[in-house]
Parts: sequence; structure tokens; C-alpha cells
Amino acid sequence: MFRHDSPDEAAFRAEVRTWLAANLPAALRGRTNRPPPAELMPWYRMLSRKGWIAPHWPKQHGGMGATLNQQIVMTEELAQVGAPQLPAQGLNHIGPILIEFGTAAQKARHLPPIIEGSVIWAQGYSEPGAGSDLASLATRATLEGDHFIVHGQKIWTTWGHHSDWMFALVRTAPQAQPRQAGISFLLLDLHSPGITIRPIKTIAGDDEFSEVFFDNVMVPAENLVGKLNDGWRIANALLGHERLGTSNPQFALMALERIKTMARASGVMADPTFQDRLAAASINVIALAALFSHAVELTNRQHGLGPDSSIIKIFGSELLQALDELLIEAAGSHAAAEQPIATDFGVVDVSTPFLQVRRATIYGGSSEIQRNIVARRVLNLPN
Amino acid sequence: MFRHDSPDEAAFRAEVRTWLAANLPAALRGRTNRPPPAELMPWYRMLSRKGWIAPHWPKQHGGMGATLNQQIVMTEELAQVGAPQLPAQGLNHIGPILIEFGTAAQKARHLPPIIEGSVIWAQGYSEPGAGSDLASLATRATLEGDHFIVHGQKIWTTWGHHSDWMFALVRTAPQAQPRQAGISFLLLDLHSPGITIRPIKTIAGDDEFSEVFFDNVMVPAENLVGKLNDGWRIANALLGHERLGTSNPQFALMALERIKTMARASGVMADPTFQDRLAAASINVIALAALFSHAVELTNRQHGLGPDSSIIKIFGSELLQALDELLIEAAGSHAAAEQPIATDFGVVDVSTPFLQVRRATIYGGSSEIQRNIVARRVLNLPN
Amino acid sequence: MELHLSSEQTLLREAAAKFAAAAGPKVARGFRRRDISFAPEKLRQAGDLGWLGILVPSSAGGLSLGLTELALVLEQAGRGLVCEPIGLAAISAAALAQGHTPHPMLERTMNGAALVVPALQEDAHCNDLAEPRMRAADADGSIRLTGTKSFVCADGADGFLISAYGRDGPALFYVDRHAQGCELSATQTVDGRKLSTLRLKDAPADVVPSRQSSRNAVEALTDLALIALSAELLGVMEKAQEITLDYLRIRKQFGKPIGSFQALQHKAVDIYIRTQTTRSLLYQVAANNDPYRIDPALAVAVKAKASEDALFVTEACIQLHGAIGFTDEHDIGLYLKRAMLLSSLFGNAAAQRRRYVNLADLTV
Amino acid sequence: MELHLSSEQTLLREAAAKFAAAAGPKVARGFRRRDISFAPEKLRQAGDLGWLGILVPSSAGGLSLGLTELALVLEQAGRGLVCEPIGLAAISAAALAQGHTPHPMLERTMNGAALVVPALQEDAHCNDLAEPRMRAADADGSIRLTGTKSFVCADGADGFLISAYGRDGPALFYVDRHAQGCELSATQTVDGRKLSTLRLKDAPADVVPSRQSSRNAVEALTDLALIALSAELLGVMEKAQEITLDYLRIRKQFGKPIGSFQALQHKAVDIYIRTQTTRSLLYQVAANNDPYRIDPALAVAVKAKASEDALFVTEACIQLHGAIGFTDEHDIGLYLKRAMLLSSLFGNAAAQRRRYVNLADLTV
Repeated sequence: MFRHDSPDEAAFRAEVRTWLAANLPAALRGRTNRPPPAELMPWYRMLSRKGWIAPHWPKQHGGMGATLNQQIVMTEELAQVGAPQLPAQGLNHIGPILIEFGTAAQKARHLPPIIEGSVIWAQGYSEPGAGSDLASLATRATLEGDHFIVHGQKIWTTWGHHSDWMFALVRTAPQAQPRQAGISFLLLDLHSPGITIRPIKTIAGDDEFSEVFFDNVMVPAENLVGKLNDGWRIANALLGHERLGTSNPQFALMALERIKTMARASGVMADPTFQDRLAAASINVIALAALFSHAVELTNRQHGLGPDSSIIKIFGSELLQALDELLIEAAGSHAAAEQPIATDFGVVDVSTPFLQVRRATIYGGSSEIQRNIVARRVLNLPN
Repeated sequence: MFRHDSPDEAAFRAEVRTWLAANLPAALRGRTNRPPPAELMPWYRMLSRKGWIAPHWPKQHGGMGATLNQQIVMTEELAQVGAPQLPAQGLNHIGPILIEFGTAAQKARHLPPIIEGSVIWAQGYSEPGAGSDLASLATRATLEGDHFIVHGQKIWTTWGHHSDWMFALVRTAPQAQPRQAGISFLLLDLHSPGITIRPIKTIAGDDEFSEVFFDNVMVPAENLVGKLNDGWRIANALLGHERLGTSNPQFALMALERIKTMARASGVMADPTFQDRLAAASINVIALAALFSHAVELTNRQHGLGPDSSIIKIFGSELLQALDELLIEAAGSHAAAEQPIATDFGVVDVSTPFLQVRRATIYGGSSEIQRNIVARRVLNLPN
Repeated sequence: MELHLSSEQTLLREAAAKFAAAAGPKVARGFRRRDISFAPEKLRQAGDLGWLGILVPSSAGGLSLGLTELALVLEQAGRGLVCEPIGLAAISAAALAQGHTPHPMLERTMNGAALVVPALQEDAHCNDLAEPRMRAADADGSIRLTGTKSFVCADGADGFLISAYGRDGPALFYVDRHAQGCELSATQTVDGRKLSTLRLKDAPADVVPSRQSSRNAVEALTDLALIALSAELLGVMEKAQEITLDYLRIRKQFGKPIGSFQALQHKAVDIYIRTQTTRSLLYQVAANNDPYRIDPALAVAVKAKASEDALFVTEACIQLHGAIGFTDEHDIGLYLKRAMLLSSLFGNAAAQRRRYVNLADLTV
Repeated sequence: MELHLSSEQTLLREAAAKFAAAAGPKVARGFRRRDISFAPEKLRQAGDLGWLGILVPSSAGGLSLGLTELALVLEQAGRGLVCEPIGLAAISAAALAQGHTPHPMLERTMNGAALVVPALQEDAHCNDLAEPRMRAADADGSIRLTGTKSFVCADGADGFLISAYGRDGPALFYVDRHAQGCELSATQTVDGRKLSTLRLKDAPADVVPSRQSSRNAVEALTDLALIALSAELLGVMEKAQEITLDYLRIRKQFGKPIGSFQALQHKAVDIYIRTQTTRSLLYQVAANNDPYRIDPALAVAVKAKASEDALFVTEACIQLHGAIGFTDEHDIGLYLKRAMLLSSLFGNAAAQRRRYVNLADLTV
């Protein structure tokens, strides 16, 4: 966005663009909600077969080992064509964690299915009583022989009811102080007996989230990642990957396109006051892309961004909300329409992305929690 | 602003407008800084002789006993003509406090000079170590016989070096717990021996503030207002008056006029994007005027607004800052000009009000402190 | 900040609060996606209480009250997420009562037996409120309307008050729902109520005259609509604030109520400042304007502020709830959705500012 | 977030930081309201270090470096409130080096013996940057300029790079300070430096050609100015942030450091987000654009963001200091004043957005 492609990059961009144009099904373009697995996973597997499903993963684990600029080119082209959001817990979260902390057996078993798209992962962190205060989580895992017995409940599990496996934080030393020292990182097969999953309907009308109940579920001890009671450190070590993932400028670029379509249709695109707000938003999108590139560059070189990743999460998620506020402004009296609006410039869904994006500043650590982290750990402000 | 005058009000407005046009010296109109006493006080006394210096005071104490709508008419007309800001500590703060809590002798001695404009008052609350945490103030007053001996220091004293008297919070019971219970409310003659006053130059280039040093100053015991160690309650009881005073929409209306003049001169008044921001600001000014009227109405009827006055202070002061940000936007590359800018539409001072207004959210209790007060005392949020 | 009310006004507010308490989130959920998204018998009850004729002169059988009273009732309706279109019916009744002889629909509109709603908007951004493209043709002594109105709250309506360009410029007309050439198509909103497009082709209409003292009947009705929607928006944001403050006091994290965290406290104060400034603005304007002659710049200012603040407040309330606020089963989302609908009707905040620039002469 | 720099870039930044540390608030105060508001020998020192020729091709005696290196030096200048116009001199040198044979003033400009500054602006809102009203007339083989330029940083300048409308449209010209028909009048700014109005009447001038690869020389110099000012603004806000964070850690109220209060922590984070996003944006644009061919939409975007963020940050820093931050004797106010000046030059944030709308085609 702020670069001219090198000849190699230009060639790569052309390749990506041509391939996407030929292969991405029309029904999956410009979707505001994440399509259900039956629709989405064939596309995931198509990207996988092309070798493009994990641009940021090393080649040895099935990734593309792409350069920073190639990653940016892909982001821009995926945005351009309106590609749907993929399930990210495997690619952006547990994958990098296993690459870093997993045993050889864990890697061999779990990484290929992520790349292939044959297994969907869910994250099991939040609980009803442990949201912002994650360290207070209460789901117990008791080691009995060569199994953990897991009992408790997780909530706000993205795509829980569509997932095959969950990586979860569980309490293995109830008396440990600080509480963080009693938590382990466990991989759970969601098809195990004793697990009940209930989808949660959101204000946007989708069911992105679930509640997951564990009633004395048996989990093989080999599914422990890292050492016993060392789960907190593992979960936090690569948080930057997740935060980077959720703030990929692809979503902001797609939001900008949606705004322009709506504004053209409603006529407000010709209004200088709207143009001014659109310019301000566009400039912030460029800034997000720059911040993202900068962060990817640092991540590639230093292996982990640390707590600075929180500002990308804050800036990216709050910008998405500002963009969707501009979208409903552009929509005028169409703002509350529940269904996509058919216009001369294409079909635009207005209320769904606006409602969906409310969660951007809540999940994955709310903006308030991220600000606490930055204040303490980046700015070194006192407690 | 949101009313049509009744016939009586229209007559009063005409009277005020005619009188102001005839009597307010041209040199005092549209000033962004408060003119020095030699320039300002003759005008104060002229208003006093007309009977209009204290619209909100009861008639028995020399006030005008004006109705709410008359007060609003005066506010609007003073803004219209660009009348200068008067010293307000007497009129809006110690005056109402003495009317409520003063002895007959204190009222008789101190109220007439405030009305006449023969004495200027300063407020002595803040200290170098006690700003937001006012209750930690350390200036001591020890009763010895029929005098207090005052020792310590006050700071950020508005117009301290121009003032004749100070009302101050002083510590009379050093060991009292909570600390608020050891504070008394005292009237000090600033011409007493042992007092040193040093003006403080501000970023706006004026010297609105002073430091005041007390080196064992003798203060007659009869200058205690209310009971010993009851000063905290007294200082807070009528804070609403001060907050109302500082958020008088007159200043916002004058800021709007300044913006319009600058915008016409720089040509940006014709730009729809600027018009849009000016509309947003204007609507907020009307909202401030409405909030102010509402508060004056409640104050008149119920005698005291309570902690709700904090939201007027927050909204009014943050709005003034937003207005002055719009002013420097309107000024474009004139924004940093130190001196007033001569234009075809009149002379406009841009940088001075912009810099001055920085203090609006700091003094009289910062916006942060006001938000704490509202959260705890109005919204009843837990500690 | 409390309002200073007369004892009659206090009684009126209490009655409205009682009516609203019988509605609420659960009832509102029940109406989602229903053919008629409110209870006709409840509308008749509002009529029995006099609210639909609240602005109508007593000579025409109304209560002859002012904008303050209208706002008091509609603020409660907003708080209760009431689905019955009390505000639209009441301002339509006021419009129908303007002529020398009241319009034949007035009585049934006032008692809630029939529902008449305004249909003034053609454009999503209200650029043409004062210049409708709808045309009124006068042929053989009868008037016929042709054109399209959008974003009409037509659920359960028996007739419409329509702005159209006639011989003498824009005027207000009444068209019956079942008139020849009158066609409605509805789309669903997130609020559960529908918005309709009204297409007229040579539909028979009659003129609704303006009150002698007032400006053009179209403008008078538009300004009334802005005040009515703003009052409802105020109630919506106030109730959302109340629910959120309760949650902040009860929900615990890190061993204490989340309402004890300064960052959340300050956000709660920002919400409170929005509700209070909208409240003061609305009620000061209401107290100082005649319902039939509202200063249009003020009506626009009120709607601009209420629309912006209601979205700010209800969005912030969801944020303060955290993940639970994002679920469909929690009530707080219903307030955001109602705010989305009401803030967008008759022009969102940006559209109001566009009108304000001209009304307040900010162009030179 | 740290930048990824080469070792040469790191050394350059360290040298610039050393230079800036020798300046700072105290030195900047000393220059307030002085005839020449900087130290000419310090400008020569910057020349000796090569910074004034940082963009100049090595064939013309410069360092032949890029925008990243320019930004690294100017960011430090901003941090140190350096008064010497390093950025303006460096971009002027770049402009003077464009032709087949370098301009005669190039060498002295590069070594700091002479100061040449751009004079492109005529209007407070930069509506006419690309369409100057200044006229260039060609008579008897010599060029003469007539017109007025505003907001010129003319303190101590020996010559100006001036945009004017000539036979072939807008072009860039050099005019000597002491040329006939050249008149300057200065006004004081809050920053202590002056801004001047430059009036030319048939002043002799010579053309400064554009580089073959680049766009119009006027546009190229404008875009360089936007980047240079933005880099200085970045340094200003970063240093203000640093001073403020220190104060938050030390100042106590209610028995603890005020930096432990969550509301102030979150405000500090908002500041940090502004500095970091401006920083990433500036350096990504710098790394990916040729100094003689900057994408104008990006130059404008960078200046818009830096201008807005620098005011936001320095205003917030004063607020976080409380009353002490409002005194003239405390340094923090100097950063706000520098931000006021730099953000307003060559168009404030609103003016940049106006240009961005057209450059990025946001009109249809």
C-alpha cells in the first residue's frame, strides 16, 4: 500500500491475483460473516494444496516461508477479492505454539492436519468467572496415572461447535501462588466422551461462539504441552501471533471497500464532509498496514514482538469499529436493515459487520486489558 | 438560544444590549486574556453601579436577584459584545459561601466590597504537594490566643498577585483522621506581614497564577468561616457555584465567534468539511447552554446541585478545548502566530486562547478528579 | 440531573413508566419478525390514556399539552423498548388536528383505533425532506399522489401523512393504506420492526392543512418527528446506562467489582455525560418551543445529538459488559439495535448536521 | 517498537542524537524572539556531518542516502527541539541538486555556509500548492518573479526555492534574499521562531530544473517537506511522551505515583499508540519511496497523521502534568508549541485530508 512492488513481488502479485480470481468461489466473496465449515473448509483446503495456507509458517512444517513483502502482497490481494475469514486458531495460535514448544510427536500429529485443513482447532481460555481475569480460571485437570481428568467449563469458544480439537488452559495445581503458577496447557480431543458443546447466538445473529462443558473428560498425559504448571507462560509467549492475526489489515481494507460501495449507492460519496471522514479512516488504515508490516518484520527477525503486540490489537480493533461506524453513517436510514442491501453498486451488508465488530475490542483480551498490559509492561508505569 | 424571549425578557435584552453598546469600552471587547485590574476593575465597578454585577445574588446582599431567563439573556448579551472575563472568586465562590456560612459581621464586612469591586479575592486551596489530592494540604494554622498563625505555601492562585484577600483551606488539626477532618476555612488579608506573592508565567504568556508564601502570618480568629476543622465541608458545599461559573456558555459562545471570524478570513468557512465540524461544535455549545440553564434552574430551586455540577465542569471545559482546536484548524498556517492576526474580518487571537484553554481541564479540579467524583458520588460505583 | 416538573407532569411520567414497565425487553423480543410488530390493544390503551392526543388542542378533543409532556411519555417508551408507535401516532394526530375542521381520521387516530404514520422520507440521507419528489396532481377536484416514500414505519398502519409537491409547493397529504394505487413492501430491521417502501401511483389523497400559526405542515411534522425520535432515543440510552451501571456493581474480576476500576468508571462517566447533555438539551428545547412552531435548527440539533449519543452510549454499554453483552440472549444488545433504528430515521447525525449548517447560516 | 536498522543507520542516528542532546529545551528558550532563531555555526556543523546533503547524489557531493536516513536525523532534531533548520536545508539541497549541472548554491547549502529554504505556500490552508499565484515572467532571457509567499521560515535565509507559474505551468525557481524586489516581513510564533511573508516584485530568479526521473520539481519539494516536517513532529511527540512518562512515575498524589492510576495509564497508552503508529507509517513510507519520487498520497497521509497525533500527544502530555505543565518555566509546553508550528506548516491535518481525497480518488 505504501510500496511499489519489486519485479519479483509484482510477479507474485500477478500470480496470486490470477489464481484467486480463478479459484475463489463467488459465493465466498465479500461475506461479512464467516461461512460455515461445509462452505469454508473446501476453500481452506484449496489454499493449502496451493501451498499458500500458512504464509508465515516455516517451510519445514508445511508453511510457505514467505517474505514479509510476499505476506503483505497476499494480504492485499485477499482483501481485494473479498476472501472470507479463515479459522485462525490453528494457523495463528496453536500451530506456532507447537512449533515452538511441542514435542516431536505433537508436531508430527497435529501440524499436518492444520495445514491440510482436516482438523479445526478451538481455543479454551475464558470461563464464566474468568474473562479479563483469566488467571482465575477454574477448570481442573487432575493427573491420574497416564491421563488427566478434566472437569469444568469454557465459554466464548470461537467455532467451538465446529471444532475437532481444543487447546486449553487448565488448573493443575489448585493451591499454587501466584495463581498463574498452577495452570497447564493441554490439548483436548473435542470428540472425547464427557464433552458437551452449546453454541451461543450473538447480537449479529451468528453463532461464532460456544460454551464447552467438561464432565470428567479423560485426556492422555502426552497431550500436555510444555511442562506441568507452565501453561501460563506458553499461552502468553506467542500471543503476539494471535494479536497480529486479528489485526491483519485485510479486514480493514475490506471494510473500506464496503463503505465505498454503500456510500456510492446512498449518494453520500459525493459529500465533501463524508469524503473527509473517509480520508481520515483511509489514512488510519494505511497506518495500520504500516504498523502491521513493521510488526511482522520485527517478528520475523526477532521471533516474538512481546507486549507491544497489544497496541496492534488495540489500534486495529478500534479502527475496525470506527470503520463500521462510518459504514452505518454511509448507509443513512438503511443502517438498521437486517439483511444485505441490494444497490446499483452491489450488495452490501451493513448491520451485520457493524454488530459483529463490537466483539473486536472484547475478545482476545479487551482493549482495557490490553491497555493495562501496555501501561505496565511496555511503558513501565508503576502498579 | 433555544428560547424566544417573553415580552419582558425582550425588553430586558434590549436594555442590556443598548447599555453594553454604550458603556463597554472598545479596548475591553473580544479580549482573549483577562485584562489587568487597572483596565478591568473600572468596568467591573460600572456594572456594579448599574446593579448587574451579581445577577445570581439575592437582592438583600446587593445582587440583582435575576430570574433564570434574565441570567441567560445577560450571558448571551455579554458573549455577543465580547465582554471580558471578570475576577470570579468573589462573585461565584466566597460570596455565596459567606452568604451561606458567614457570620453577620463577616457578611457585613466582606460582601459589599465584592459587589462594589473595591476588593479582589483569591482562592487558596492548591499546594505544591496537594493538587488533585487536595486533602493532603500542609499549610498550618495554629490558634494562639485570638489569632491564627499561618505558615506554608499555596500555589496556582488565580490573580494572587492582584488580590487583596484570600479564602484558604488550612490545616488546624494535623493528626485528625480522616485528613479532611483537620482542615479549616480561613479568610486572609493578603496585605498582612509575612506574605510573599510571586506571579507564575503560563504557557499562554500571561501571569494568571501566583505562588503565595505564608511566613507565620497572623490572622484574627474572627476570620474563621464556620466551625474549626469544618473547612472541607464548607469548601465543598458550594463548589457547584464555581463549576457553574467556569462553564458559563458565554465563553463557548465567544469562542464560536472567534472561530467564525478566523474561518472567514482564512477562507475555510466555505469548506463543507469545516462547516460540518463547526455545526457539531455549535450543537454542543447549545447543549452546554441547555445544561447550564438546567443547572441554574435546579440551583435556584433546590439550593445546590451537588456532585452533578462536576459533569458541567467536564463537559464545558472539554468543549472549550475542542472549540479552540477548531480555532487553530481554521487558522491553518496562522495557528502558531504569537500575536493576534489582523484580517479583513477583524483581529483574531488564535494561539493565546488555544494555549490558555489547556488549563480549563486542570484547574478547579482536573477532568480526571471530576470523573472520579461523578463515578463515586453520582453513579454510586464501588471503591 | 432531575427535571423540574409540575405535579401533573410527574403523574404523567409515572403513568408512562408503568406502561413501559409492562413492555420491556422480553415483550420486545416477542415481536421480532412478527407481521405486526406491536400489540394493537396496547396502542388503544395509550389512546385511552390520552397520549395519542397529547398535543392535540382540547377543542379537537386532545390534551392540549406541550413538547415536554410528549417527551416525558416517549422517554419512558424508549426505556421500556415499547414497540407500539406512540410517538408517530401522537405527532400524526397533531398534524391531523391542524385545520379548521379536524381531519376525519383524527378521532380514531387519537383513541388508537387506527394508526396513521408520517411518510416524509425519500432518501437515505434526507437531502430532500423539504423538496419531495412525490408529486400531487389535482384533477377533477380530486388530488392524486405519485411517487415513492422510503423508510416508513408502516407496520399496522391504516394511513399515511405524506409530503408531496403540489401546485403551491410542498404540502402534506393523507392517503389511506387501502387506497387504490398504494403499494407497500417491507424489509426487516435488526430492531425486529420493519421499514417499508411506499409506492403510490395516482393514489387518491386529501390535503392536510397547516395550522394558521405554524409554518408549512410538512416542516412542522418533520420537526415534531425529530423531537419524538430524540425523546425515545434518550430513554433507550438511559435504560442501557442503568443496566450497565448495575452490571458494573455486581460483576467481579480480580476479586472486586469491575465498577471499581478507574478506567471503567471514567467510561461510565462519559456515558452519563452523554445522557445528561442530551436530556438537558431535549427538555430545554421542549419547554421553550410551541409544538406547532419548533425552531427547525433546534429540532435538528436535538436529533443530531441524540442520534450520536445514543449510538455512543449503547456501544459503550456493550463494551462494558464484555463478552456477555455480545450475546443475543442478553438484553443490552436490544438497546443498541433500537438506537441503530431510531438514530437512522429522518436523518442520522451527519444528515442533521448538514441541515444545521444551512439553518444556522454557517456557510458565510 | 524499535526500527530494524543497518549498522550505518544506527551510527547516523546516534550522531544525530548527540547533536540533539547538545540542543534541548534550554537552548531553544535562548533563541526565543532573537533576530536569527538558531546558531549558524551549528548549521555548519550539521553540514560538516553531511546531513544537509543527505539526499544529494554522491555525484553532486552528497551522501546519496534515502528518506529513512533523513527521517532518522530529523526525528532526533525534533526530540532535541533543535532550532537549526536542518530539514528545510537538506530538502532544499536535494532540490538544488536535481539538474544536469548542480545549482551554484548547492555546495554552500550542503556545507551549511548558506541557508536556502522552500517558499511554496501562499494560502493558510494550502489550497493552491499546485497552482501558485506567483508569476514568473521571461523577459530578455532573464526570469523575474512577482507575487507573495507566506509562512516562510526565512530566519537567516540567504535564498529561497519558490514555486511560480511560468510559461510551462508551475515550476521551481531560486531567488536570492538580497535580490532586487525581494522584501521580507516577519511575525513571531509561539515557538520562538518567526514566519515571514516574502513579497517579490520583478525579482530576478533562475529555474531549478526537476530531476529526470521525478515529477514536477515543485511537487517533489512539497512532498519532501511533508516527510521532513513529519519526522520532526515524530521526534517532538516522542520526547514529550518520554518526559511525561517520567513524571508519571515520580509525581505522587494520594500516597502513590500518579502513573499507577488506571485512567492515567490508559491515557499514556493512547499517547503511545499515536507515537507508534505515526512512527511505523513514517518509516514504512520512507523505506519504500524514492526521495525524488514520493507517492504524493502517502506524503500527505504521513503529514496528516503526524500533525494530528503531535497535537493530540503534546496536549495530553500537558494534561498529564497538571498545573505544572501549564507554566512557562516547565519544558513540556515547548513541545506543544513546536508541534503547533510544525503541524500547521505546508497544511495542517485537515488540509492534508482535503488533498488526500483527490489524490486517493475518494470522490466517486
